[in-house]
Amino acid sequence: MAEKSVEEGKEKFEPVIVGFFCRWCTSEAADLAGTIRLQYPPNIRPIRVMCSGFIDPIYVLKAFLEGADGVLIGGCHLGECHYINGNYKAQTRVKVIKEVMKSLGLEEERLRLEWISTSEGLKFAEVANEFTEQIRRMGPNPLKKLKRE
Amino acid sequence: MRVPYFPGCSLKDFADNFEKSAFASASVLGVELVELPEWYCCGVVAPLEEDELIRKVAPARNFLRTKELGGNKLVTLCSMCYNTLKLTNLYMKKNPDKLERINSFMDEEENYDGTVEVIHFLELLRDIVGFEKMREKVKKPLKGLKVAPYYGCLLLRPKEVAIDSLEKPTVMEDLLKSLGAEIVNSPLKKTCCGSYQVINNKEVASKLVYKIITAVTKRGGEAVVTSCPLCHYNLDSLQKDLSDKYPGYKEVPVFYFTQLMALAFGLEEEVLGLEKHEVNPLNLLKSKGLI
Amino acid sequence: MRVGVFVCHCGRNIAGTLNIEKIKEEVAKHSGVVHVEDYIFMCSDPGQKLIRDRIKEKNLDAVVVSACSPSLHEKTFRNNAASVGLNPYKVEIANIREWASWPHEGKPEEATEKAIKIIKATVEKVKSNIPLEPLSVPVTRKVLVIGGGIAGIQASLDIANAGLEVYLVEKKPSIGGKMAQFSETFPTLDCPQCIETPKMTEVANHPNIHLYAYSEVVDVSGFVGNFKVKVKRKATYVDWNKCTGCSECAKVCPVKVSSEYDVGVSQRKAIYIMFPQAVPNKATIDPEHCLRLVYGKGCGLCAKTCPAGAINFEQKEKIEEIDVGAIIVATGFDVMDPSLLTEYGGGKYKDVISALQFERILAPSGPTGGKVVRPSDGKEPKTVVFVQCAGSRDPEHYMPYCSKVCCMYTAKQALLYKHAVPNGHAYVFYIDVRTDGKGYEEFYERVLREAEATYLRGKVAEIYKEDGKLKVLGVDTLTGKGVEINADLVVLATAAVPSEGIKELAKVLRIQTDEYGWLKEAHLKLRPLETATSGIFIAGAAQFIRDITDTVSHASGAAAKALSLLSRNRIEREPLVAEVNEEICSGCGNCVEACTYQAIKIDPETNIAKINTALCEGCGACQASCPSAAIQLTNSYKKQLFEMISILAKE
Amino acid sequence: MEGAFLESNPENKGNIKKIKESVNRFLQQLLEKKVVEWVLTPYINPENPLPERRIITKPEEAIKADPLTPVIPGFPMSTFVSEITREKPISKPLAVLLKPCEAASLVELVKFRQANLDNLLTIGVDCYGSYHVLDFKKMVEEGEKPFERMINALKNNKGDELFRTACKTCLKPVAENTDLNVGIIGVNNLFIQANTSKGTETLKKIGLKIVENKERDQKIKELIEERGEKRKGMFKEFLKELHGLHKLNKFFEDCINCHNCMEVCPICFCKECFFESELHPYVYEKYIKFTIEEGTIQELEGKLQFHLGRLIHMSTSCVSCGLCEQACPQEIKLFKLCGPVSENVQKSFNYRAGEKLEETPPITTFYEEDLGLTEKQAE
Amino acid sequence: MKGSLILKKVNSEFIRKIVEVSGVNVFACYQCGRCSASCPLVEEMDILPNQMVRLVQLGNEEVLNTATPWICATCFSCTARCPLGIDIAKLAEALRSISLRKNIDKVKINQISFGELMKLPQIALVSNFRKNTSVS
Repeated sequence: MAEKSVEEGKEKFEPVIVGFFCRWCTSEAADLAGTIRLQYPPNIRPIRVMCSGFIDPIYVLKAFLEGADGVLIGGCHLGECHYINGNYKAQTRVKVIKEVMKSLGLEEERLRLEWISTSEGLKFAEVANEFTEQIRRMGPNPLKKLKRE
Repeated sequence: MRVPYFPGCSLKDFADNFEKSAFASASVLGVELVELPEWYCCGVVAPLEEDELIRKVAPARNFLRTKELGGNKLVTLCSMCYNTLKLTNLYMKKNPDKLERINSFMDEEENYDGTVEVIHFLELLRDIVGFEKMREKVKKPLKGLKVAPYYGCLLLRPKEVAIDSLEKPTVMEDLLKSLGAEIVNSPLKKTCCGSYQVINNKEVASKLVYKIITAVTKRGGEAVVTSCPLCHYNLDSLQKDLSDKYPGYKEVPVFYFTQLMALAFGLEEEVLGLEKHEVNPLNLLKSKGLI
Repeated sequence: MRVGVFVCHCGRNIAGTLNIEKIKEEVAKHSGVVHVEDYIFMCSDPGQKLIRDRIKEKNLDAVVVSACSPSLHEKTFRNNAASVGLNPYKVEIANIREWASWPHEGKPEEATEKAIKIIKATVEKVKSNIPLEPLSVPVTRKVLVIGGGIAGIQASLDIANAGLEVYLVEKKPSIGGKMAQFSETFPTLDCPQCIETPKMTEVANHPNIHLYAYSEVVDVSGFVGNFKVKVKRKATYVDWNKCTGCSECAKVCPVKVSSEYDVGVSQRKAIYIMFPQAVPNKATIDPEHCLRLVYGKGCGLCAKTCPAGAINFEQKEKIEEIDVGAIIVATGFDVMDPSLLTEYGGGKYKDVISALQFERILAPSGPTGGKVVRPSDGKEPKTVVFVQCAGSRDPEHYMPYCSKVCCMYTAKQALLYKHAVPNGHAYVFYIDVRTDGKGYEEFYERVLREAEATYLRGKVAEIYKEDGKLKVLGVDTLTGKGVEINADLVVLATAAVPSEGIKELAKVLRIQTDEYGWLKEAHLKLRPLETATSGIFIAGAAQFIRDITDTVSHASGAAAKALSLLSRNRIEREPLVAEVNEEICSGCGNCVEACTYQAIKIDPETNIAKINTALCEGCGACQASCPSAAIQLTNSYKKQLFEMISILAKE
Repeated sequence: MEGAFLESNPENKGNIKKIKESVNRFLQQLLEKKVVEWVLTPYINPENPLPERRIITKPEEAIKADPLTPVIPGFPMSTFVSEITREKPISKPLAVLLKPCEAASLVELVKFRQANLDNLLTIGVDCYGSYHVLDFKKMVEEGEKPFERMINALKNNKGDELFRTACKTCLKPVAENTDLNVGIIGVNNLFIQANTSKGTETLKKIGLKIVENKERDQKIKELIEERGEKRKGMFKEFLKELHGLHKLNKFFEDCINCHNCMEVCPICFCKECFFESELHPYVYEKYIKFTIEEGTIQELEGKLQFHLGRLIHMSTSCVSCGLCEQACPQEIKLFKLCGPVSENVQKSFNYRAGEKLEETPPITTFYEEDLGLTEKQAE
Repeated sequence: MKGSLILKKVNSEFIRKIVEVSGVNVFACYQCGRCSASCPLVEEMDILPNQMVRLVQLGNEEVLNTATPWICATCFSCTARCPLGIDIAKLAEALRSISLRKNIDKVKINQISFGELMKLPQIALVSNFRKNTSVS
């Protein structure tokens, strides 16, 4: 990575965040953020999916096990799902994963579910900023360290 | 049933007849109001600033005392205490960070966790005792007594603390009906009596009292019923001047709802403390055969 | 697999930030990629030709275009590839403009890194895409219009005139809607009888329109082009084939009921025709009040009187099934019940009425013949107070939105009142006067001059009765003084609200409503006539309160949308639907529960999930619910997601 | 609750031999009176110290039935029921004897359409605790009688250190969803408890006298409360042991990816486990490839993916039977993982697996209130 | 109050202070005046409650010199009726507090006659002092 700013003799940690974005809203919001040139950190690596209700919890697990430091799921606001209630399904599934992660001390804060509608480019950029910062503060996915050991 | 009870300043002196009549009628209903062993000023007229948390410490202490008594409901009689305690309590529940700071002001005491619920005695009567049960205890129905409930401000506003519908409350009406009284509905039953402005702006309070009372008498009301010592003071004592000012002005006595309860339950007259009233209620009560 | 990757510069939009050479170098290394090429504008004619040529030359069997958002040019590039014989579903877009170059302008290296990851992940996806053909389905070239107000009437006539059949379903005994209740319309002061009634008659006589009055839509299944609709035709207890609309029955009926058409200002009978110009002009018996129907015996005066012998107390409701290709929802609005406004004495004082009630009082054809009298004692009110925003613009207690038409109709009512009671005086409490329409501001100015009404800028606090008058407590914020008015009549401009039962109807139609119940459009700005469910359109105030001008325009727009959909005999659907691997499916039914469209059933014979691709909308909720990978979404296979994730998640 | 006492002779009170005999006589009567045609029950296996599962059809076979045996040999009974009834309901009435955890898992399987209760008479068997198959075997081989040991522990109400962890923390000593229960807890004699009208009918058909039994209710309640306390403390400890990725990794150090835990799990009903599909790296060739390319790391990921993924799939329906732990050849204490995690997950949805047939599993329903939304919206 | 408002620069520092003390977002107000229409003491005030809000919106510190906040009896009628949920009673309290924190008391106990003092209910005295003096 280009800017390797040095902090207390250590490399600044650049988190990798995998994003799953509903094509009807959060993907559009990300488009909008780009179109109006809102700047946010490049750490989020997006995947465009049909609906937040499409996201199998196993994908989240897979992302973490592949080394992602954070996972961001973006869906339509409740009541605004293009498929009527896909986002409720997403919410239920995310709750299961979070509950499992929480029980096992696996830092469930690394997974975030956000409702970002088509028009909320600004919110998208804000969430991207804030979440990247949060993950940066939390440090790398412990799995990476475990791998190195 | 034993319920922790917060009296507040006036109930111990100026309005001791309110407390006495409440205690007496509560015991008829099998309710024992247990005074907090140690209590602090409620903080009268809820401290509304966001940045001065020290004013909310006294209520927090009262809630701690409540928990020590083994209760999670705290009953008040005075409307103003109710309002202040309830608002402060809600504030603390809604803002855990602020609660933490409030707790930090009380270093030696345990932390308050926001689990006490403040209720007004009227709510206890309506929701826990039930007006039907009250009706059973009535020995001397207040037949023919035309009373106008007066809520004032603090039982109904702001909406977070309202014990009843903001615009169309019925709790006092229902209570008085169960005692056998006839209800006179005045549109000004929710209008402010002038509150503490009686000290700086007596005229203002006086004008409001005139409006409130004439709205009652115009509709045939013979008495006003309240649940606040300050309302009682304004509505009762300021009427004396009004008689001088407005020829033909008709004075009406002002009661605490608990006095009418005690009366209807057939309790001894002395618990009513009627001698404290400025507008003499005796004639009215005699004329209705209630004493 | 031979994948070609085409990297667009988009002028400087992409190339200005991203290192194109680096991208090409990295992507070329990725397995399966046999060709990488860049160009300044991939979407231009030469750019597209370049892709076509390479597909042929390099024998590519999949293409990734790294350019702008797929919502812009996915179709363009897919069609382009299809023209040289590559299946369009073997083309995928990697969005490196909106998602990489633009939002990370100051960080070219990281942005390039991110773009490479996005492209590689897209290559992985396209490698496992399977070629698909669009699903083509036949359509029923008929339209269902729900709601017979001016919106439904206009939409029906437009479609019927274009030669398609229309079913117009209205829940009341007559069409006409709210407009038929108005006195006169702003800003022209036309009477609705003069301008709406002819359209109503046209509906009744149109050979292409099937009018189902006093009917309700109870079930809708199917999908765009092929809806199956169940309509409940409620029992009227009058044989409408025989009824001549002579009204003799109503004359003898002994039961009086508050009139819905007159909003309680007058009474109707238990057997009634809604209003003289009703279409159809047929009598209906109200079963809740008819003595014969309530007690099961007795009365029957109407039956004895009816010269046509049309009364039939044994009539039963019927369910009829109809097939249509498109649906237009034109269910309009209602006004908030004034009794909800307790602080204004609504429902408590007879002389505190809603503006719609005042319309009936003002209407020359109304119960008072246009004479303005107040409900309590029939006296002419000399002081009338109009309260605007009664329940509107009040997020704390009622509706947060502006009801949009109240400013104008209040002005109109003040004027009509002045015409009717020249020595009376009107006060209007307002917050802002909004006159956003052609001729509206001019009309408002006319009212100010002509009606001599006192406009007071402030919101009324409360209203109560004192000494026989209605005491209105308000404020005039312009002078900074409190205001008290002793009024004879108070007219509340109560908030417009979605029509009753709309939420249930929306459920039946599988369309969405917003938190208040207004129908939700597909896109507020760009698709205001469509719902998210294809084939279902909205006309008029069902979407949000609008005046007659806008309603009629909106309805014609919805009609045009339906006509354009049904202009062909077949329509094409995206083939991205779910598919089941029967070997793996254990028939647990999780997918059945997860499917919003009832597109999945468990086959009782095999105990395996079966998909009705016609109903599947391709959301993929089923695949997320399946514990094994037995049900998957075409071209969004778990394998593809896994590969993409493993590329993106690595440092 | 209501039901009937099986043993009326007061002299036989608490006689262990009589208890076994009484139950078998009851099964015999079911067959004799043609209440059912078949009985699926644990059965004494003369070849092996462990009981087997057998469908008996003749009344005289009931003598060797062993429904109260304190062990679950291999697969749970619910899996057998699923095998028999999944494709179509069975043709003749069948009684099946289930331990409470087996009964609960059967309920979950029915919800997932993997079993059919038509024509089934479900009989729960009170379970004070059961032993690990290996312990059970050893006991028998050494001449100790596991059933008597369990009954003695029950009589003295002191538990047994040797019980499986899942049993020590079990809050379901009595089945909740069966038509009948064979009651040994809270009674001196054997008590058949009827939970459904079908159950009551059955007792009447056999000619048993139906009585109320409040004492048993109370005793059961006390037992559950006592266990609940213990369970709370133990679960807290377990989660502490597993807290964080490092500890979790250590926990699975010995895992050999054999997937026995999945095989034996009553909730894992998939025909092909997702984690054994081609998408997963522990397929032989891939496994070797990753080992060569990236050291042995993929092994860790594969394990975690399997175990955490499985947890995500089944924790909403886990009935805490602990069979995964018993099945593990590496003696990984898997119950420490799935017990407390599943409890947390289910609590968060206000759901208890196996409790009510009509309740839908949280993962297939999407109620707003499950997600605490109502509260949020109210604000 | 006469004269024109010269809005060179809105005193945002003052507004920020008010927001900090009251927690009320005054910008939400669209000046419908319902607070004033609902206020039972409006006759006594020099400016209406909605005008008080207006001055705060404009960052005009003159609002501190008006009588209105001091006539307010904290009856919450304005708060309860405001269509936008603005807590105007809280705003008035903030305005009083800002003045009181400069150690200016609005009432002095020695101004009240002894007879009055003995007669008045405790609640009136305490609440008055709470709202009108810097001692709390």
